[in-house]
Amino acid sequence: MKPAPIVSIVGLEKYFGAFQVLHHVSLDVRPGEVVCIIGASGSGKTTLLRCVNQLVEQDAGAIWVDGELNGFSIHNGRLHRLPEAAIARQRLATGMVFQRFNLFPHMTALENIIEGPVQVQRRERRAVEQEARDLLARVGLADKAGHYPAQLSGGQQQRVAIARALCMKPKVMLFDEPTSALDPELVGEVLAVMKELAASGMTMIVVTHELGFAREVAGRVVFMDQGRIIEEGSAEQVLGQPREARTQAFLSAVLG
Amino acid sequence: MKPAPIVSIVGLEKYFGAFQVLHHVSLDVRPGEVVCIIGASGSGKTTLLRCVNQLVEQDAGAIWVDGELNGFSIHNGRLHRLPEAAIARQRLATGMVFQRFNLFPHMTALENIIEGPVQVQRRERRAVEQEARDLLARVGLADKAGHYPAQLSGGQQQRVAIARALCMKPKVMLFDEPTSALDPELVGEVLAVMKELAASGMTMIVVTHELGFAREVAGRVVFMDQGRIIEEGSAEQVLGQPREARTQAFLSAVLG
Amino acid sequence: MTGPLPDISGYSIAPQRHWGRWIAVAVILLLLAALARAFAVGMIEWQFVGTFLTAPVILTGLLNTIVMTFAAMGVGIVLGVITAIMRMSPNPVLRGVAMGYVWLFRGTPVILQLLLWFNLALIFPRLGISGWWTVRTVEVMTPVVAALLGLGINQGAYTSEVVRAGLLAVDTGQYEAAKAIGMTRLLALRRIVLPQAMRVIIPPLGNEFIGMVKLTSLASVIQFTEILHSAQNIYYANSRVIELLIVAAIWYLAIVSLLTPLQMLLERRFARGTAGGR
Amino acid sequence: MTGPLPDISGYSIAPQRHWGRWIAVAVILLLLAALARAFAVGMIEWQFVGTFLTAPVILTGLLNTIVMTFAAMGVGIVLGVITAIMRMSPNPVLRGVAMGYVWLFRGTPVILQLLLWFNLALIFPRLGISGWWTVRTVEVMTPVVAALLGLGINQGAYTSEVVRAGLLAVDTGQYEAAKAIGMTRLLALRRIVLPQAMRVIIPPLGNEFIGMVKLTSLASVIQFTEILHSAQNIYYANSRVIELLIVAAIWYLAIVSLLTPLQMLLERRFARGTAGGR
Amino acid sequence: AEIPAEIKARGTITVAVIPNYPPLEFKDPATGQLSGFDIALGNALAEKLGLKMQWQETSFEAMLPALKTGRVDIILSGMSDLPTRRDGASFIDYLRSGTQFFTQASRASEFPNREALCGQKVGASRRTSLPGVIKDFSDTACVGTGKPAIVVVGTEGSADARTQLRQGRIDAAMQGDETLPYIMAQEPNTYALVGEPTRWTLMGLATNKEATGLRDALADALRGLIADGTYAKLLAAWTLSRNGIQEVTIDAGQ
Ligand SMILES: Nc1ncnc2c1ncn2[C@@H]1O[C@H](COP(=O)(O)OP(=O)(O)OP(=O)(O)O)[C@@H](O)[C@H]1O
Ligand SMILES: Nc1ncnc2c1ncn2[C@@H]1O[C@H](COP(=O)(O)OP(=O)(O)OP(=O)(O)O)[C@@H](O)[C@H]1O
Ligand SMILES: [Mg+2]
Ligand SMILES: [Mg+2]
Repeated sequence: MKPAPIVSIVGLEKYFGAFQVLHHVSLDVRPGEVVCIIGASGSGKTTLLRCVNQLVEQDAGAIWVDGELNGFSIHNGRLHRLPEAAIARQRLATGMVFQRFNLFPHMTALENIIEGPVQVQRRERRAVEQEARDLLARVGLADKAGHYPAQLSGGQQQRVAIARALCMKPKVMLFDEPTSALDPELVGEVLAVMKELAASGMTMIVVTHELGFAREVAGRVVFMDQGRIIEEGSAEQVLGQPREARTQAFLSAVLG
Repeated sequence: MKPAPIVSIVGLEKYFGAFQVLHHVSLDVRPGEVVCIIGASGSGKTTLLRCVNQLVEQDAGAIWVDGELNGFSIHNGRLHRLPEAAIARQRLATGMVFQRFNLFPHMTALENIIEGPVQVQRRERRAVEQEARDLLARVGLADKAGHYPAQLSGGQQQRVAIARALCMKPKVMLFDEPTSALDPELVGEVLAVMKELAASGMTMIVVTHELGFAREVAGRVVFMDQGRIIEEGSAEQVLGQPREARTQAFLSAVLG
Repeated sequence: MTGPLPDISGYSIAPQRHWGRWIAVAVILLLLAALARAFAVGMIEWQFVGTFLTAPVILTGLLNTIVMTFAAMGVGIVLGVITAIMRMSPNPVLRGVAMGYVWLFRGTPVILQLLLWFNLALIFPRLGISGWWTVRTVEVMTPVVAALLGLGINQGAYTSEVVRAGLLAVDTGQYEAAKAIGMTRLLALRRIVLPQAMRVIIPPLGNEFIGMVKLTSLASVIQFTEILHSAQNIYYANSRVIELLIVAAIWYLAIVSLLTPLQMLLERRFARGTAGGR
Repeated sequence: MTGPLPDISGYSIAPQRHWGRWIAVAVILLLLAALARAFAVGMIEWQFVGTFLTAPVILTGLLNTIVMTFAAMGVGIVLGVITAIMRMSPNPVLRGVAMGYVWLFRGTPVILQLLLWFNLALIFPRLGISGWWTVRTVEVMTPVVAALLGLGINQGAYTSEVVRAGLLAVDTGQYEAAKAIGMTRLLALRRIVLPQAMRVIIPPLGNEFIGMVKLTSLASVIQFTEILHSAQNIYYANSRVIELLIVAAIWYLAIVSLLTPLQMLLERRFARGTAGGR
Repeated sequence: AEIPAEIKARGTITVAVIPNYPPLEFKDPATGQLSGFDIALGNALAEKLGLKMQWQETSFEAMLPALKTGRVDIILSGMSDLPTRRDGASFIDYLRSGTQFFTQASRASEFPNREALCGQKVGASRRTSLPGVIKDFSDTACVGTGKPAIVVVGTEGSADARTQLRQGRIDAAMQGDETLPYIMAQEPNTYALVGEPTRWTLMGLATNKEATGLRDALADALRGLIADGTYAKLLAAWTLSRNGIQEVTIDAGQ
């Protein structure tokens, strides 16, 4: 028997105004799995990740993370919206890495990393600082602890962002096109950190255009188009022998 | 005999404070030629283009565009800095396309294109508008004339930016990484426009990371590193059999 | 790991109650009612407020206030834009003049500026080119002219800082794109940068505008009969200070309430092309 | 195409002359000199300015002005931040209260607000919980307390608009990043958004601060003896109106000249981590 | 009459004063101390009652409300006793004031008498009743005799009226005659009087209308000061001798 999924998305629907961005999306991710989501611009990949992390509220369907229902409590067969503080607590199960890094510009790399553990999780500052330094070393930035984001290259900023998410000890890591804002020579260093993370057994959902990375690391690849999951399967199958015409069209456009 | 160069850069030096960004750079571009400049981040590619377009002043050396000396007049063996208006006039010989598009957000696509010809060149509005529509059609955006930049995708914005530069009827087009801020599926449409432009005989200097484009279109490829031109030659030679170790290292990093 | 997840697809979402909000509303309404009652029974005689609200002198003052607000803001905006552009000029002389102007006029009380303009005759008894054409200063420096100069020039110093912040907020890429199509600095400012800066400029300028509505009242020291001056003239005679100040306040509130939607309209106008606007 | 390009590598660059600038400097200096002369020989008696510049009453007034400026701005900033946060709350009641506050206090003349606080006893003769502990209102509402309340609460309404603009200027990505590490809205505002907003808030707040230096003079209607009040008391006795206003202006200029570098220091402090700062 | 017990217990009478009306009340520019005739008179009254005066500076705007809210017990600040001011207050009249025209010394010959001012611009502080007095004079002496009316300018206080007079913005000004000797001593050879005062008004010490006990006690004390010669001495000290009263009246101003 396969292990129970750690993320379970069931019949997710999302509208922005009258425009439906997600159409009945369902997806299970098991512990230790790496799932890559690919698809054209505007197909809803970012919105899907943001629903999992509760940065947007879905309009229908349910998302379970580590056995807990996202955003609601269940009483007498009805769903009651959780207060803000409870949602903030639930978010700790997932770590998010954004396309545009979103480091806090007024804090050094080290301060960025320890902010969450110290201010939110109220962990002991000294211990967290040691952990943060270890994480910085792990992403190859041991000597940049005191640098402000503006003093780091894009690739370095993104690696700090990954360390920041990891220091919260999340169960699942979400990546939204983590390399697409980077210069080509900087992409490699970030992908290397992500590969190492996947190898260490972290559960990861990765929205990416880096098909080489998907091919190498992903246990499963999901192709989305216009708010729907069109095709899902192993990396070799989806990227090598896509079944659907739309997947083929997308791949040939990206591969040029 | 080869035709005289239309752009001639002689012994260019540029400092930012104490940091020397360009070291004695010399480069000739002949009419109708397409020159691609490649190199790692920070190697001075952007600075070189900005010197040609007089957005920064060089500290030594000379740049000639279409037989005119950039930024100075010569009197009795001495150079006299030109007033701002004369420099603005000289800039009309070169058209610039930026990495981040830099469209004017408060103007529609059409207004962006006709702004320069009408306000700067004082050409007749009706005629310019017709020309602008033709250019929009040429870059595949005939139906987007009335759209604001925020309503266009990145690729569409960059094509409007190219049309804006072309409408000034420049002698040379300068491109600074015109596709690096674009999603992968949008890169193709911009490169197609640039290929068509090269085929039409436009002189172009293109800073790019798109080696496929360089291989296909460039008459010459220039590799820069740390403010120096390291290697210069045909696309096949520089990209296929680079002579210099630094070129080889760069190419293997970018090709992954 | 937990067992299989329950199927909740049939569950409905309970509507949210927001008890806290309703209690807050109730408390606020109660407080307001108590306050209203206190004011009504307090030693304020409301019939005076009613009588004087539409008295002709008050209405004349109101009109003068409105006209002077717009006129002085007009002068202030023109001076402010020019000064902000001078501050960003590469020419150090222009920069110095602009900085000196801002320093001097932000640094001295408006009341002094008004009095100096009004009493300019103490320093220059006649204006003009001597021996050719001159005029007695007191004939030129009427209360209206002195108020316009005093308030407008003072406002220019403040506005220039607001405009400067707006200009700085426009992406430098926009200056470069404008230069690249051959624009000179001034043309680029006028056509490209200022229209975009307006988005950042308008909200603080709205603050300044509302400030000016009330600043005009200082011009009462030089006999400019704006609304507060009119109200004061009445209470100097009948001593109903609070009542007449309430009359003035009602009109000020009315003006401010009309200016706010105007500001929103302008904000919408200059948001053209951004995510929010059309 | 032209022929071969000349070799100009040996040519030197002629130094720039900037004739226009020097002429402008000369004209400006001449104008200033003429103005200075007019002031010196005009009907202004400078020995009075010298005598009263350091008179004890003037210095007391100066101190009161400075203290009240900082105290009222302190109240204003606290209220402004709270109000700005309320305006952006998802709770419509909080939003409504905040909007009402800004509307009412920006819309009424400060002089009325000051007089209402000072004369609160007209409405509430005693303060406290009746039958338990009360105090005569006039004993609590001293000129200092009334001035602090009146100026501070009025300033809060203006400051809230400044703070709101600052909060809106922070990239939404920062809110999301803060949420993603589990922060609640208030914690994110306090730790992440406000410190970044300060960069945008400080320049207009500097304007407001300088405005407050001079706004304190309105508190003279409720017997708060700030510097203009002191100057007026002297000119009521000796009729040297312009001279004493110049004394006040010199001190105002001094305060403003000291505040400006302070503002720059703060700007540098909050630019930490951006391109400009460290 | 009896002093209210509360004031007796305190030992002080709080009194509002606007120190902008020399020589009745002003702050000595050199020392910053309150001084003037009203201050001296007030202190003498308090002494007579075995009390002390506690002076509180105020502004026109805050003055009458202060009496109503009990912030002060009385106002002694050169205030005219006018019927319109009497619905919360009651006045003990202690001085008479003549409404006096004056002009620049250099133009004295242009205005030999008051009637010469017809058709000219004449200013007076808008905080006082004087603009109305000028208008009344103009109506009877100018318009009534077929001459052009005086143009009345309400200025921001009497110091401002004098500044405008020096610039030639107005041709003459009006102030209470009790203030003019002091002003003319401050700025010698600057001003010249025009004719006699047009009318005499009364100045009053204001008390809260309800506080009749305090009012009557103060009126008695004033009568005592007149009787023992202190009042005359104070008048002389401030060159106010022609402004003194013989009989203490209550609310007698017109
Ligand atoms: N806050 C929002 N309001 C309105 N529409 C939105 C919002 N966010 C996203 N959308 C729309 O929803 C659609 C899906 O957006 P989403 O960002 O999820 O796509 P994506 O697959 O991540 O695309 P990309 O590759 O460009 O990041 C798009 O059409 C987008 O315009
Ligand atoms: N205005 C400036 N002030 C100071 N240093 C600058 C400035 N502009 C560029 N530099 C520095 O000059 C060097 C060259 O920059 P340039 O932008 O020309 O490189 P590039 O080759 O275009 O790099 P990229 O691929 O990142 O665009 C870099 O080290 C950069 O930090
Ligand atoms: Mg996305
Ligand atoms: Mg570059």
